[in-house]
Amino acid sequence: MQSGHFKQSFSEQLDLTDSSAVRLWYAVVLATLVALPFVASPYVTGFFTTVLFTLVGVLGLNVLTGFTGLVSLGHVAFLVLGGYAYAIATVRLGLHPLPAFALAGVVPAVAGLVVGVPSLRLKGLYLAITTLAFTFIVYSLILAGGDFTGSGRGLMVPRPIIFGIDFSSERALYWLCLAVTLLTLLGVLNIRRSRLGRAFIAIRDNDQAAVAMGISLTKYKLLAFVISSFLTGISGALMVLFINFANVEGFPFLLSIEAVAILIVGGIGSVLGTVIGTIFIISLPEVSTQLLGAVSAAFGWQLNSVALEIKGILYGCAIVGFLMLDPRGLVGLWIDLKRLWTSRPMRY
Amino acid sequence: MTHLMEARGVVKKFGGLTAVNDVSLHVNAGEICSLIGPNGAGKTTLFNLISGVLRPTTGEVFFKEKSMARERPENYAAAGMGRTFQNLALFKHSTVIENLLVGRHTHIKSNPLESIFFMGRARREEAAARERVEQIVEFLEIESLRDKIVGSLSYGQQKRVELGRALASDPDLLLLDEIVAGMNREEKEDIARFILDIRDELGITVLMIEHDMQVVMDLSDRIYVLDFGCLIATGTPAEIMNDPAVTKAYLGEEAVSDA
Amino acid sequence: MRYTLELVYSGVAIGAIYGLMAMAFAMTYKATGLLNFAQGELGMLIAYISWSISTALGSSTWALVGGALLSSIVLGLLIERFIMRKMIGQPVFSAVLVTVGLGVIITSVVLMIWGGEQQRVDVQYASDIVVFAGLRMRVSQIAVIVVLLLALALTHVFFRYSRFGIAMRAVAADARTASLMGISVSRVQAVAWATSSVLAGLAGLFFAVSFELSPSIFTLGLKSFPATVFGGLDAVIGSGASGIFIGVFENLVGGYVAPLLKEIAGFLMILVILMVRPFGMFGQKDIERV
Amino acid sequence: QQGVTDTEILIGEIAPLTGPASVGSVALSLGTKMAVAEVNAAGGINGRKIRVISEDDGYVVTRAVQAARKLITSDKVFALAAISGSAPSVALLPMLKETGIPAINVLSFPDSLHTPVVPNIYVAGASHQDSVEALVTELNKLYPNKKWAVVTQDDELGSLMREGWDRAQAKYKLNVVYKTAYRRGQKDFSAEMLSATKAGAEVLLAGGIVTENVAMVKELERLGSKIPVGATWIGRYPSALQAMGSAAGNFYMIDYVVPEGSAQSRAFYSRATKLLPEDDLKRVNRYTPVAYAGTKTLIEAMRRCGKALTWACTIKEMDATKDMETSVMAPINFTPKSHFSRQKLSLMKANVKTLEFEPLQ
Amino acid sequence: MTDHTMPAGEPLLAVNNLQVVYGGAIEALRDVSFEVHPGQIVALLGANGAGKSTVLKAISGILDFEDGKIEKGEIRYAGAQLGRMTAANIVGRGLVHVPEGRRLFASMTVQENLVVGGHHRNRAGLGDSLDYVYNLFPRLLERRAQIAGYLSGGEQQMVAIGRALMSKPRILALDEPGLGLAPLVVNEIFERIRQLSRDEKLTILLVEQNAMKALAIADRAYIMENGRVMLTGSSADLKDNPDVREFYLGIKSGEVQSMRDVKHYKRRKRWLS
Ligand SMILES: Nc1ncnc2c1ncn2[C@@H]1O[C@H](COP(=O)(O)OP(=O)(O)OP(=O)(O)O)[C@@H](O)[C@H]1O
Ligand SMILES: Nc1ncnc2c1ncn2[C@@H]1O[C@H](COP(=O)(O)OP(=O)(O)OP(=O)(O)O)[C@@H](O)[C@H]1O
Ligand SMILES: [Mg+2]
Ligand SMILES: [Mg+2]
Repeated sequence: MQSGHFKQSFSEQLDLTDSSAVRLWYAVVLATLVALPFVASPYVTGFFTTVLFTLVGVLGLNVLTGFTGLVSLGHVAFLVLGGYAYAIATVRLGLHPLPAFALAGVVPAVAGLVVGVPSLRLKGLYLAITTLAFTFIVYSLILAGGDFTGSGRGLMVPRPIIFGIDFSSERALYWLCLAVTLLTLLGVLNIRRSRLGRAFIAIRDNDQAAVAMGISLTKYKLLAFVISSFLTGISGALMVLFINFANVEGFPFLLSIEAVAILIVGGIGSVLGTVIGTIFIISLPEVSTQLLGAVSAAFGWQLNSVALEIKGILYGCAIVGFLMLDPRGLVGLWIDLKRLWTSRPMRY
Repeated sequence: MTHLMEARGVVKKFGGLTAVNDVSLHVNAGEICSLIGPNGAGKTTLFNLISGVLRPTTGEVFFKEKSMARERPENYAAAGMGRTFQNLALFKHSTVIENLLVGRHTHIKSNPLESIFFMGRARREEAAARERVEQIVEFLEIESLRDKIVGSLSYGQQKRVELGRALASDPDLLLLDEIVAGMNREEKEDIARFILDIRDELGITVLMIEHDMQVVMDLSDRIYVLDFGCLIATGTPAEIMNDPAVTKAYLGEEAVSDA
Repeated sequence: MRYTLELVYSGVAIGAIYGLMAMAFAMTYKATGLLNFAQGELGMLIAYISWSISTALGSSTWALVGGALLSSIVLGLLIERFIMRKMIGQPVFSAVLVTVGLGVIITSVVLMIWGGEQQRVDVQYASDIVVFAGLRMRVSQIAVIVVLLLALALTHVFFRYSRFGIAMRAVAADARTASLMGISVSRVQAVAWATSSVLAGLAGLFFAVSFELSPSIFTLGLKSFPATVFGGLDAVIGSGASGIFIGVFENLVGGYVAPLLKEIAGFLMILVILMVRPFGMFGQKDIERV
Repeated sequence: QQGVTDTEILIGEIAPLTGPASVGSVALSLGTKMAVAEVNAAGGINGRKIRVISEDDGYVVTRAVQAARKLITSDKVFALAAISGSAPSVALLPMLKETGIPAINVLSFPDSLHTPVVPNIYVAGASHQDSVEALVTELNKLYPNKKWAVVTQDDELGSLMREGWDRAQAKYKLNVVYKTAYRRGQKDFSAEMLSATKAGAEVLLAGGIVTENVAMVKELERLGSKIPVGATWIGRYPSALQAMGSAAGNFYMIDYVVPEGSAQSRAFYSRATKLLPEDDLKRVNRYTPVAYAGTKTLIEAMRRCGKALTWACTIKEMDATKDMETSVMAPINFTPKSHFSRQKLSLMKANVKTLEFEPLQ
Repeated sequence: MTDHTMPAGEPLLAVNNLQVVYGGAIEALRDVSFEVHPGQIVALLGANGAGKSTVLKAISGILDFEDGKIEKGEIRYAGAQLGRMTAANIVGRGLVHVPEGRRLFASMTVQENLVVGGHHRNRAGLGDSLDYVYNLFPRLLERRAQIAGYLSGGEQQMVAIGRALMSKPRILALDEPGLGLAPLVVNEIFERIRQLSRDEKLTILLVEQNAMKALAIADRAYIMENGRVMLTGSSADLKDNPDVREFYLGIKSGEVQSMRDVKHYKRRKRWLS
């Protein structure tokens, strides 16, 4: 175990980390992330951009599902709403990108308020299925939206110029996503260490006791929905910017499942787990493609097109395998590793 | 003299079953009162009525002379009511400290936005909450459990955490539902000492449900006895001990001689 | 009137398939507290396997049915033994996600082995049309209705005359305490997975016969959700019956209100139902008491 | 220029090669392979062999964007022989425009790919609007003055098809008795078909992809209705007819690729037998010749550039593509003003015995 | 000193040097050994967190549900090793554990809970056992059709005990059976336990905080602290032990002390120094 850190005040207990080594480590990671586009290829930059905006949405889901224990299988609906809110605001209403971004958060947040209402009555999988139903409704509404939403055809969304920064360059977009992600990360960590997050977790673990502690289920469940859908909406707007295009086909229902998969594979309720999980799940297809390519090249196989399905199998096996290995998720493995490292010589 | 808490003619029916039948009782500030009675007599149900978990079918509960009939359950804590649960209702996946911090919920005023930014008032309040919680940890002598996940504690340890969480809300009235169940003699003595200290040092009024006659008889100022939902006796420990109805319904002969 | 009757009839026919699938969902839920998200995929896989068996044996109907039953039992048991048993006592959503992963694997395996094209499942007489009271019915449709009724009756008898139903609920509620009562958690779950797999396999097979065999028929799982929820996640018989109800309801919406709403009619319906009955029509309420 | 060495030219291809949407794309990728294999067997172009890198996007838009970025910036391919389905290809547009890499797409033809003309992007095929218009025109010739039922999807494809229908209807003043959209992925069409027959429909425009059309046709058979059904090429797979079986008796298809029953198609298939491994042969369908034609066009333009192969030159030569003969569909033509080679559509009919499409006499 | 509570024959249950670790890190038991002979009532006493419940969990084979593991030691029961057996198997051999915290199947009725307990019995045996349990706890007969989750705490405790008796065990491991029961009922339950042991030769391993009651009916007792057995002896001997008297029975200088007189400083048990 670590020694040598003594806290002098209660306020120090609130700090996110008490180790200067960890601080240094964070600084290095941050510097690397900022400098990344200068060294990495656009492809790698693009990959990280994907990870970043996905992370924003999944952190949003984490507030709802990880903290508050309300499982949503329909988060893609908020992603769609956020993306379309931005697209419609800029393309159809001609708004400035900044208020459009605000709308990309607020519109889903309002929808989140509405979807949150059933959560006051429903539990577990019943609620999950309700959110699923909500997704179908959102798809239908957008498809029925005529020219306003571009219905099936979608809307082309040009990258904005904000304060003279042209976000049509991949680097600029990357930094935008990085900034938003860092803010989100900080915000979610703050939620976790404050009264708000404790209220969420209290509701997750024992709602009746939470009420007895003065926590209003109505208020905090809805709040969880609002915060969660807000973040997911912002993620949707970033995604639309990334693909230059808002179209329901760009937001398949599977993304909802993937988001939940990220949470659970990473370690549900853990912010660190969410980060690890996002990187893991997003890179799985890339890694398995590379792996497949490398293996087939090494053995000189002529890969039949159908053999590409091996990727799907790898993907599924990775999820199943890791969960069977440690149901706490990757963060559980991480903790075990750390413990092995810190307390190895004196196990008991 | 005004009562800190008063229940007037409360009735609770579950379908055909009348769990609490026209009970009126009161607790004065600074008292330690006990509620006893056979299993299924309706004690916990009465607690639930008092603390807002359930609504009375008829009748009313007054707290600090104010009717609680219209109050939402989550507002009871802010009003000054704290309680523990008979079957443990802790936040199992959180640490002891975090459980106690949830107890401080009503004393932190910062709004969600401030929480998200975690600056200024939010930060100050969090630090203050920590301080108060550490005091309670010390008071209950659970320093060694501080950072343990509650779900992995033994039953008796969890009971202490429950007590701590209720104390963390700085209540005026503390409702304890079988707090010493599952403790051995020594630990009961500890809890008994805590209860006395809670009243004497923290000035908190206590109403407790207890099946341990030693604790009840030694600590209580007054006792209410419930049977089949009805109040069958009330009085000082000595009076209750000698009440034949109570002996018959609840104590049995041996307990009386034990104590 | 005639039109309504026709709508109801075809609603019953598709609803019976939903019903089988919904029963399969409820079966695993009852014993494990999990929704098996790989169930549509499982049904699809079983349909493919039995189709392959039957074509290998010269398109015999018996081989098809036998292959479906055999392969579904084997698959169900394998999944339970090697995957789900490890998840006993683990958080519900970790286990649910394992089934999601399983679904991904199954879809890829199906695409890899059989490719993405649709296939026609040839069963003697299945496509023949019987005219009864002016309704033109396919034999396969009549068969699936009969099979659903049979499944309902069998499960009723099974739960009525064995202590298994109670044991399943005990295991789902608290696997640890159930095992303290001498219930073999893994055996109960194995039975549940096997029966659920048979039901899902039958649903998949009938779907393949009625429509087509293709790697997209796993969506049948999703389509049957509303029936399970309507009936109550743990109500096996209720879910089966609700399948018919949802099928008919969808068709009436499609025929009278708006075809576009047809596909989501079931989901809209459960939104309303859940507001009134948060645990479905026949589902067990969670007990909350402090 | 990137992607070109003394001995090799790299070409990229993006398509949903995995997942349920892969049937067409896998066949498409085989077409590219065929064209390349043929050229390489003949010594390559100007001494350089061609190598194709296929990227799978699984029909996920973000992955398509990443795939394109990988091909263009990491693998540094010279040109793209396919840029995936409709939504992904639109999403790729800004990046393709910016880089200026020559690309031809034969899988989807959203308007934004060709109108206004994007200097480096070419498409060859027929839009869904045109296809439906042609289908309705042809069917109306065969079955004049009939009552129509129109069933389309609720998504982009559906709205394009409805546009085509509207054009045709305005032209011929058709009598439509039942018109509806359904949610994508729907499998059961009993209510729709029942309503259509109840409304007295005599011709059905089936706007599904594959399974939907199969379901509609089979449902009509159950209802005892023998009305003609027309569909467009998007889901023209041999397996679809197999799935319909006896119900396909009155099923029509509009396409710009020759029907299986024609001599050109048989010739193409025998060529495929030589160029493709056995396993892949059974995955060949109409998308194979389409991609074959597209890739051949691209390669031809590159060949005309000679040894000094550049993007500018390739684009110039692509612009000059005239009557590029592909044998499986009408000749391909591009001009600097039009990068969309609209292919001639023709109607074909299913043969229940052979379960193949045959040209209409 | 000859200990008449340690009969010469084979113990029915013998635990040797048991070590249990939770989550790969927290050692809950270390070198715990004890024996239970047929027909005996053996009590385990000890403070909160001493590891009493863990002992029972290890015996009945449910440690793995909590990520716990037997690292060392063995558990012998009726000639078999329990360490690797599944919980269901152990119950099948007649060892039944009533877990702490009752753990009823909350959404089932009282009778259904009991039926689950008699999972292995045939129909006739089940009927007999139901009668027996309802006879033992008449209150449950009144409540048989009620949802168990809505019962009062004490009623739930009765269901938990009754449910375990449904399988006609040879040895019953009870984790705090008196918890939350009214004094009258506690007396009743302990009387029943004594009766079960005397009349039906049921062997009983009893974890109980109420040392007074436990020592009154037990033949032997083991006192645990911090995961170890610190003291053992016959009940009679333990009742005379001054430490046990002070710390477990609350008797000082011959009198039961009043709770009000508890001092404000921590006392320490001598065997821990
Ligand atoms: N929500 C409920 N629904 C139905 N019946 C209930 C409910 N809550 C309590 N009861 C019944 O009301 C009666 C009183 O229960 P209560 O829990 O108040 O008893 P208690 O006095 O606390 O008993 P114990 O000392 O055993 O804890 C019991 O018979 C119980 O079954
Ligand atoms: N699931 C678990 N994970 C980690 N530690 C645990 C777990 N269960 C118990 N422990 C730890 O093991 C020790 C012994 O616990 P146990 O429950 O056996 O105590 P006990 O003697 O039964 O106490 P009580 O009288 O309070 O019930 C305690 O320190 C407890 O914190
Ligand atoms: Mg109670
Ligand atoms: Mg214990």
